[in-house]
Amino acid sequence: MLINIRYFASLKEVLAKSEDSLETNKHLTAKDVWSELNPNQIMPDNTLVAINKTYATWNEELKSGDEVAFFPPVTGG
Amino acid sequence: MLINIRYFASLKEVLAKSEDSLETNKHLTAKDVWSELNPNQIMPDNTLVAINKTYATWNEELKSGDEVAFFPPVTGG
Amino acid sequence: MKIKIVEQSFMPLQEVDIYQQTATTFAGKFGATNIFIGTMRDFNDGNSVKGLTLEYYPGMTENYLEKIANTAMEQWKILDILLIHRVGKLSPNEAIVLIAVWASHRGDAFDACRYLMEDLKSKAPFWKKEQLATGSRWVKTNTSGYESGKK
Amino acid sequence: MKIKIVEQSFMPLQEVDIYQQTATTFAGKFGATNIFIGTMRDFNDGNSVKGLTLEYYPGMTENYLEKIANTAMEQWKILDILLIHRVGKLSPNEAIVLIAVWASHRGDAFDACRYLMEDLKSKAPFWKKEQLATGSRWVKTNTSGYESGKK
Repeated sequence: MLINIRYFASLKEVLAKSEDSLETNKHLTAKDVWSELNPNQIMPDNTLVAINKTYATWNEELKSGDEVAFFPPVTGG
Repeated sequence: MLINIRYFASLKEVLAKSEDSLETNKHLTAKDVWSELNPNQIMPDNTLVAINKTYATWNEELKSGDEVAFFPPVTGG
Repeated sequence: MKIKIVEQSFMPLQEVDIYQQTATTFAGKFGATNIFIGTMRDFNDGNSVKGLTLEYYPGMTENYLEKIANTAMEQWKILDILLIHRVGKLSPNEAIVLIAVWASHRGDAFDACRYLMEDLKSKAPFWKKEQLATGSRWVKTNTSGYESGKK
Repeated sequence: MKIKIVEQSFMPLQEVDIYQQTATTFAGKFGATNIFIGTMRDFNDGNSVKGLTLEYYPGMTENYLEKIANTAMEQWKILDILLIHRVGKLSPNEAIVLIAVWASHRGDAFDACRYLMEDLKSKAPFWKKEQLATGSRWVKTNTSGYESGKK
């Protein structure tokens, strides 16, 4: 299955990429996706995750076609 | 001593006057002033009083030249 | 700080705009503006209201509004306040009151504006008389500010 | 109800004015309008700030703002909401966010506007990067909304 990944704001700069994709047969959570794609980069503690443009939990199991987004605490307004 | 009195809003209409004055030698509070000037009119329970354009208490003793105002609960805004 | 009582119809948003443009002292410093506008509705307590007359106590009313504005300036970290209150004869859809508070941070702006409005409603010497189809009536008391049946 | 994310500078007071004039459904019905405007300051955390870049998550951000606007409509008795948020490159004194809430009564307008603003600040996907004289930095986290040392 194919997972699409997006990074925003400071995470995008730290990782020097705004998108990723992952083709896998494993059952993965968002946390697993990070580890697969960024094995040498510890995820900052306060990182937030969205699945398909909605806030999600770290232990949610991903489905094919899901869009996973990682981003730092929000600072709008 | 001379006390000037003002009435506002519904009180002004009930009493059919917006001003009064009282020349007296007695030591009076605002409550006394009402009784002297409006002996047949019971003061509504929720009436507010100001002395010299500042909220005052009912037992404050008046001085010559004071302006006493009686008015109903405020409804601005 | 500016406090005005006006006898003619006023445009609250334009007043805020003009005041902000002329008050150069806080340009670049304000991050948060909270604005409250009270407008005359065409109904109240189940009746259609045609007009409103607002009476006040010249001298005392201005003093009272200045007092609460000063209290707000002391109590919160705010940069400026604009407060305008209408008196005289009003028609539906006309503005009754405008309170604008400028601050560096939102909490101060929100809290000070709310404080000013609640204090004004409960203690500033203004009185409303409503013109209904069947005659007129003095508004007896201000309410808590919430539509009945909720909260 | 209108929610907009804009890439160009906008005039918040004019937006409110225009929206109110065109939204004829609540004319005569609204007694209370509460408006919050967030504006870019020329300083933050002790540094002079020259510019700001606001990033967002197209799709998710709009959805999120709609969600909280709907929640506010359910939770309070309000008539309408206008919410505009700027993205892209900003200069000091430019508006970042506008929230306007129309209601019959003041409590509902104040509470809903405050709720929307607090929720937007804590959860809507926007990220600020400040341009300082010495380079740029991501804003790490939003604060409680009060100037330090008070309240």
